[in-house]
Amino acid sequence: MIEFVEVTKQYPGSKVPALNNVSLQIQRGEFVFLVGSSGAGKSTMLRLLFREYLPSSGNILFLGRDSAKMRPRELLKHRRRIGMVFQDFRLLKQKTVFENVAFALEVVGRSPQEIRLEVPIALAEVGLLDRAKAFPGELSGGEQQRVGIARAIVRKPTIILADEPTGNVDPENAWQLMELFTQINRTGTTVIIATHASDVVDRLRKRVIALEKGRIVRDEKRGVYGYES
Amino acid sequence: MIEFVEVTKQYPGSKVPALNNVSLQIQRGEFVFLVGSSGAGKSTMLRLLFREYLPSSGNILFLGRDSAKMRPRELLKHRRRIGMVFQDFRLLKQKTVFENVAFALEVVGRSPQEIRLEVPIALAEVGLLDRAKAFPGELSGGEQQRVGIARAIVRKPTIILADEPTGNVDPENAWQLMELFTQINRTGTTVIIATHASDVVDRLRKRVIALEKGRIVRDEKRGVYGYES
Amino acid sequence: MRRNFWLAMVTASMIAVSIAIFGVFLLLSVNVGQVMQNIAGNVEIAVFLEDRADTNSVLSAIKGLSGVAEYTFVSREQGLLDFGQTLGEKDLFLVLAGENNPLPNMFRVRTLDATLVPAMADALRKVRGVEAVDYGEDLVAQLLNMTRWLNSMFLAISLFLGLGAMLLIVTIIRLSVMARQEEIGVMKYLGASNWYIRLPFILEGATMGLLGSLIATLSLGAVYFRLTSNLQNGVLPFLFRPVTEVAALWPIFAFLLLLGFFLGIIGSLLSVRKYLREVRRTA
Amino acid sequence: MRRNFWLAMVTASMIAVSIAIFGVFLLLSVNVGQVMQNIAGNVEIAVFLEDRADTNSVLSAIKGLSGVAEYTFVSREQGLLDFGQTLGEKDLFLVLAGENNPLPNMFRVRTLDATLVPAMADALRKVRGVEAVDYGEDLVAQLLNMTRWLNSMFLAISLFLGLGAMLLIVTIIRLSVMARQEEIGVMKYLGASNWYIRLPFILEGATMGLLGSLIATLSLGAVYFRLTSNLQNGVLPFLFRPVTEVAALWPIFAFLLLLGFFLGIIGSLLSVRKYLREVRRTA
Ligand SMILES: Nc1ncnc2c1ncn2[C@@H]1O[C@H](COP(=O)(O)OP(=O)(O)OP(=O)(O)O)[C@@H](O)[C@H]1O
Ligand SMILES: Nc1ncnc2c1ncn2[C@@H]1O[C@H](COP(=O)(O)OP(=O)(O)OP(=O)(O)O)[C@@H](O)[C@H]1O
Ligand SMILES: [Mg+2]
Ligand SMILES: [Mg+2]
Repeated sequence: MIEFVEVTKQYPGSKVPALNNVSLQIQRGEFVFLVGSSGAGKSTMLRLLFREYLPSSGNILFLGRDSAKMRPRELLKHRRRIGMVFQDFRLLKQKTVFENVAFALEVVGRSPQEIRLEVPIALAEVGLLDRAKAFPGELSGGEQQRVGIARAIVRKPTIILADEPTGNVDPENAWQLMELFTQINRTGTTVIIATHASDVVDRLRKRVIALEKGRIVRDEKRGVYGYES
Repeated sequence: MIEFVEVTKQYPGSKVPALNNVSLQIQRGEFVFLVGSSGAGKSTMLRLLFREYLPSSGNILFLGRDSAKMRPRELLKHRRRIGMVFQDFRLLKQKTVFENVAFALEVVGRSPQEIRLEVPIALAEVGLLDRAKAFPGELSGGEQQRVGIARAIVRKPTIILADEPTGNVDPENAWQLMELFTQINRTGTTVIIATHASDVVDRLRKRVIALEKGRIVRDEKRGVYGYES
Repeated sequence: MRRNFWLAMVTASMIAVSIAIFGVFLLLSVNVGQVMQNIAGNVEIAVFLEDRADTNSVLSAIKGLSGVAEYTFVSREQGLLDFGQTLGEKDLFLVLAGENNPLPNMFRVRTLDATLVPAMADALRKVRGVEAVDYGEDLVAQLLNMTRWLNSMFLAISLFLGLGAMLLIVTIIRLSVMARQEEIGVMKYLGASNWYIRLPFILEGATMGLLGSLIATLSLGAVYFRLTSNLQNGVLPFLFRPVTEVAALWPIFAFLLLLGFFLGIIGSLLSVRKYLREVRRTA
Repeated sequence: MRRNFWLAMVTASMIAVSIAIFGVFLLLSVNVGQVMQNIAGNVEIAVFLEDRADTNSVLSAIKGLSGVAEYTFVSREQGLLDFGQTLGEKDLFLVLAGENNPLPNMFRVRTLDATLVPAMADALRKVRGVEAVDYGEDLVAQLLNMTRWLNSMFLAISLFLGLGAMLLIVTIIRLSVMARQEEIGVMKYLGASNWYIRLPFILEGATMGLLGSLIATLSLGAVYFRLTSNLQNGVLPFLFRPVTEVAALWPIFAFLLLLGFFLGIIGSLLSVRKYLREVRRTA
C-alpha cells in the first residue's frame, strides 16, 4: 500500500537531512509504531506520507502512485483517505469541540444528519462527549489531544497517521486510546503511530520501525520500544 | 513557601470546578510531582500558582502573601521568581531558539554579555545547542518542548513550574530532563512538575500529589504514580 | 465569529471610503469635462459689418465656411435694444436710436467646436464687408487651458486613487485572510477542495465590497445632489454649472458599485491563493 | 520581521490616506471661509443721489452710521467714464457727456461685515437726498447662503472624516497588535513590565503615524500649491481665489502632522492595553 524508495528529506537551511535514504513497505491493514528519539525524523515521515511535504529525493508510492506526481484532485482524494493526528493538535480555536470534529465531515460534503450521528460516536470513543460544547482553549492538554484523535477517526479513514497521540494523556487514557486504535485496525484500517510510549509499544508487540538520525535502524514484525528486550 | 487554603477554581461557563476545595503546603526546596488523569486539574493548579488565574474562592499564599492581593509590581516580581514550562510551549514563532531563550533574560533587563553567556549554557543543558539558530517551526515536537524548558531554567528561578515537560520527548531524553530538574532542585530551587510519566515518578520517589476531578486524593512524601505500589 | 464580523465591518468601511474618494474625483473630472463642453458650445464670434456692407454677400460667405454650427444676424437696431436691456436702463438709450445709433450690423457665429474658433475668426476677417471680428481671445484661451489642465489632473488623481483603493482593499482582505490562515491550513489538511475553502472568502469579499461600495455610492450621491441642487439655483455662471442629469451620472455610480463588488472578489481570490498553494519539492 | 514591516507599511499608508482626505476637506473649508470673507469685504452699496441733493449732508449722514468700513464719492462724470471703460468702447459715450449724462452722483459704501449690508441699505434709503440704494440683494444673499452652507458642510465632513481617520488608524494598529497578541502574552508571562511591552508598540505607532502624516502633508501640500498657483493666474473671479499664504496654511499642515503622530501613539496604547490586562477573580 505504501512504499518508500530511497527517500531523503532535507529541510531547506538545515545541514543534516531529517530523513536519510529511507526505504520501506507498509501493507494494507498493518499496525506500525514509529519510534526513535526526539528529532529522529518520525514526524517528518508522517508528514511525507500525508504529502504535507515532498521528499527531497527518492519516491513515495501510495497504491503504486508517486506522491510527487499527484494532481490536485488526487491529492484531495489522498488526504480524504487519511485520518491525521497532529503532534500540535491543530484544532480551530473559534470552533467548539463538536464543530471541530464535525468540520472533518463537512469538508468532504457529508450530510448534516450523518454529522449529527457520527460526531457524538467519535467523541464518545475518546471519552469527551460531555465536553462537546467547549472550545479548545477551555480544554486541558490531554482533552485537546483527544479531540484531535476524534477528528482523525470520525471519517473512518483507510489510513490513520497519528503523531504522538498520547503525549499529553495519563497512562490509563493512553491505554484506552491505543485500544481504540487497535480496534480500528482490526476493521482493516492501516494505522501508523509515532510515539514515545515505550510501555505501550512493548506490550502491544506490533511492527516497530525505529529511526535514528533520519535512518531506519530497526524494523521488526513484533518489535519492542528499546533494544533491551 | 506556597500555601493553598481551601482553593476552588471554577472556569466561567463550566459546571464542575476544575479545582475543588484544595488545601496544601509546599516548602522551599521541595520537589513535587503533580499527577492525575487528563482533566484532573494539574494545569489549573500550576496556572493558579503562576497567577495566570485567580482562584474562584479560597486563598493562595506565596511567602505569606495572598496572590489575589498582589499589586502590579509584586506580580512582576512574582513571575520573575518563577520559571514556567507551558504544556503548549508558548514559543515565539518569529524568534530563533536562541532569541526565545534570551528573551526571558532581556525582559528582566539582563546585560547582553550575561545573555551571551547564560543562553548557551541553558541550551546545552537541554541538548539543543546545535539548533540555536533554528526557528520553532523548524523543530521537532520534542525539541520545541526542550526550548521551553531552557527558557524556564535560564533565569535560575527560585520556583520551577513545569507542565508536562516530557510529553513529547523519548524516554531517554525524558530521563535526562528529569535529571536536570533534580539537579536544579538540589541547589535549593523548588520544583513542581505536572506529569504523566509514571515510570519517572515511580523511580524518583519524590513527593507526589495526586488529583482526581479537582480534589487531592493522595499526598505522599515519597510517592509513586499509581496506587499499585 | 464576533472578531470576523468586526474585521468585515472595518473592511467594508475602508472599501466605502476608498471608493467614495475615487468617486469624488471621477465626478470632479466629469464636471470639468462638462465645463469644457459648455465653453465650447458658448464661444461666439461677433462679426461686425462695415456700415455700407452687403449683408447678403457676407451671409453667403459665412454659409460657405465649414465648421459653422449656427449664426444669427443682429441688426444695429436690435443690437441697441439688446444693449439697453443688458444694462437694464432702457430709456437711457432712446437718445441713441435712429441716426445716433453708434452700433454696426453684425452676425453672431457659433462653431461646432471651441478649438475651431481662432481659425474661423481669421477666415471671417478676410470676408469683404466685415469691419471687425471679436471673440474674447484671452478668456477662451484661458478657460480652455485651465479646464484641460484640471481635467487631466482630476483624471490622473482618480486613476491613482482607483489603483490605491484597489491595493488598499486587497490588502485589507489579505489581513482578514491572514487572521484565518490557520483555519485555511486545517481545512486543506482535512481534504477540503480549493473551491470549498475559497467560497466563504469570495462570498465575504463580495459582500464586503458590495456593502462598502453601496455605502460609498449612496452617500456620494446624496452629497452630490444636495450640493449641485444648491449650486444649480445659486450664483455660479452658466459655464460652471455642475452635471446633474441622472442619465449622465448613473453609469458612474454603477461603475463604482461594480468596482467594489469585483474588487472584493478579486481581493479575496488573490489573498486566499497564497495559502492554498501546495509545497514544492524544495520545501 | 518581514511580515511586521509589511504590516507597518500598510498601516502608514492607510494613515497617510486618511489624513490626506481629512486634510483635503480642511483645506476646502478654509477656502470657503476665505470666499466668505472676500464676499464680505467686497459687497458695495451703491447710494444714488438726487440730482439736486446736498452731497455734504449725505456724506455726514454716511459718516454717522456705524458699521461703515469705507466709502467713496463717484461724480456723475466719473461714473460715465467708469461705465465707458467697463464696456470697452470709450468714444461711444462721448455723446453722453455733459448735459446728456444720464447718471446721478453716487457714493460707494462698504460695510465692515457682509451681514450688516441689508440693514445699512435700509438706513441709507432714509437719508435725505438719496434717490436709490442698490447692492445686488439677490447675489449677496445667495453667495452668503451658499458659502455658509458649504462651509458648514465641509467642516462637518472634515470632522466626520477626522473621527473616521482616528477610528481607522486605531483599528489598523489594533490589527497589527492582534497579530502580535501571542508575543505580548509571552512577554507578560516572562515578567516583562508593562512599559517594556508597550514601548515598542508606541515607537512603532509613533513612527507609522509620523511617516503616514508626513506622506499625507507633503503630497497634499504639493498638489495644493500646484493647483492654487494654476488657479491663481487663471480665470477665477477674485472672489473665488484660493488661500495661498503660507502663514495661513502652515498651522493646518502642522496640525495634520501632529495628528498622525499622536493618533499613532494613542492607537498603540489603546490597542495594547487590552492584552496587558490581568485576569480578574471571575476568569
Ligand atoms: N520545517 C523544518 N525546517 C528545518 N528543520 C526541520 C523542520 N522540521 C523538522 N526539522 C528538523 O528535522 C529533524 C527531524 O524532525 P521531526 O519533527 O521529524 O522529528 P521527530 O522524530 O518527530 O521528533 P519528536 O519526537 O521530537 O517530535 C529535527 O532535527 C528537526 O529539527
Ligand atoms: N479556560 C477554561 N475554561 C473552561 N474550562 C477549562 C478551562 N481550562 C481548563 N478547563 C477544564 O478544567 C478541567 C481541568 O483542566 P486542566 O487543564 O487543569 O487539566 P489537567 O490536569 O492539566 O489535564 P491534562 O493532563 O489533560 O493536561 C478540565 O476538565 C478542563 O476541561
Ligand atoms: Mg515529532
Ligand atoms: Mg494540563
